[in-house]
Amino acid sequence: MIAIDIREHDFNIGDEYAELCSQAPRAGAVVFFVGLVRDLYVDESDDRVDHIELSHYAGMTETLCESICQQANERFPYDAARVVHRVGKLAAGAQIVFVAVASRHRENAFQAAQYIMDYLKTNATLWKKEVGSRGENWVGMKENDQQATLRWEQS
Amino acid sequence: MIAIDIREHDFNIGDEYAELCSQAPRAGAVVFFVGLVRDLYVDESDDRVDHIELSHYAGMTETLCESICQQANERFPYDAARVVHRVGKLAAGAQIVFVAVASRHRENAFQAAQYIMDYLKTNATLWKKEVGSRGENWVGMKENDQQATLRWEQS
Amino acid sequence: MIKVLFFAQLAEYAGRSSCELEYQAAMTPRSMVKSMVGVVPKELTDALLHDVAMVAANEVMIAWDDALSDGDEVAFLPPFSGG
Amino acid sequence: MIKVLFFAQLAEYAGRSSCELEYQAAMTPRSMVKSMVGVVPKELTDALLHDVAMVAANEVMIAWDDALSDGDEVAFLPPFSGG
Repeated sequence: MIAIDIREHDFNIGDEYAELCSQAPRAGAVVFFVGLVRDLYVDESDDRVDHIELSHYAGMTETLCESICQQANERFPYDAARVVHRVGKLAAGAQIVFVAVASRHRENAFQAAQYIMDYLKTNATLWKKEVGSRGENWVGMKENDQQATLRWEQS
Repeated sequence: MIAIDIREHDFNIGDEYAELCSQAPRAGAVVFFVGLVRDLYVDESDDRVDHIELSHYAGMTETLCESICQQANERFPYDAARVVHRVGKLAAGAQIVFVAVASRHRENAFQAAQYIMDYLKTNATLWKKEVGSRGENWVGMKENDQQATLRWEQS
Repeated sequence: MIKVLFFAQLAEYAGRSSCELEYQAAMTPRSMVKSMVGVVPKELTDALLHDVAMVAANEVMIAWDDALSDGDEVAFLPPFSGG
Repeated sequence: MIKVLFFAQLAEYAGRSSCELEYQAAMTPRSMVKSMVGVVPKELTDALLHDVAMVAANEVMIAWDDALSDGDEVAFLPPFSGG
């Protein structure tokens, strides 16, 4: 059971957890990831990010996220997965993304959640612009995100 | 910032998440693990577990969990970690354990949360008795849990 | 007709997020962009021809020299940065 | 005096979760258990002498042949199964 939701409004962790569990009554392990807007630039200097603007290719993003979740399920079988990714203007500190996996065993839940997050960064039609003390800058793909994905392809 | 809570009463995921985030205002990544009481025995036969009874060595358990979290922080630096482990009688489907890590970067959050869970299984003074269609049985340490811990020592 | 979509910085360079082009025989994403040179802002064609954008046709990733069909929705995608 | 704690199946074998023993010179966890043979339920001493229980003194793990001190709290710990 895979559920993908790309949307503007915020998500509530308790509600998302309850929804995931209702889809996976036999699960023994749930792993979640929540990504938040950091107020730091990637070099962690004194400059500050005020907010980000996330845009995406509606339709294709959902298809790609679903496909990433299916690939994760083939390698690390799980009972249910849920991805919520926000788009639009998000202030520093706001929640951006929620990825959760419920599985019989914890190893698969951890691996599948990490796999989904890694591919979501490198293979989904989402784009982030940082707005802050350095002006407006589109964020490029990060090299360590590409390496994180490569790791799954080599293992 | 490490917080350990070994207790009988249930935990609320939304509240625990909020508490963790309040301890880690600069975090960009939060990973949680929730363990649930499965109604299956380890061999996944048709027999059913009705409930478990968890006992522990009060005082020593907290010290060991704190030490595990510190070791995780040395290998995978994070901003805050939180462990809640229930004891007493827990019905099938109930929440047993909550482990959450907030970090600047997602890789450390995933690794630290998994490290803490793996060691919590093998190195903390907690004991589980399964009560169900096979009577009452104390659960021994599982071989794959020991291997999960060994993996960290070899890497 | 081909519907063309631009995202992120490409949409800013283009000054719009989509446009429509007449379909031409043997059209590919690369030939389409070359035909835009001088017609659309230079930043856009420069970014498309020299940067690392990817291309999708009808929401499926394709190569820059794959043939397009009349009616395709072609999207130019800068490197992703979600999550 | 030595305070002795039993956990999980060991507490069930002992029929209690703790007891107190007179401290003896050069006492170790192993010598303590040997001195219990015939006094406490056989299941308990069998499990302690032949199984894989670990020992803590004052909440710190020690070896079966480490020396104990008067006043120690000694805990016998079956293999853990939390989480």
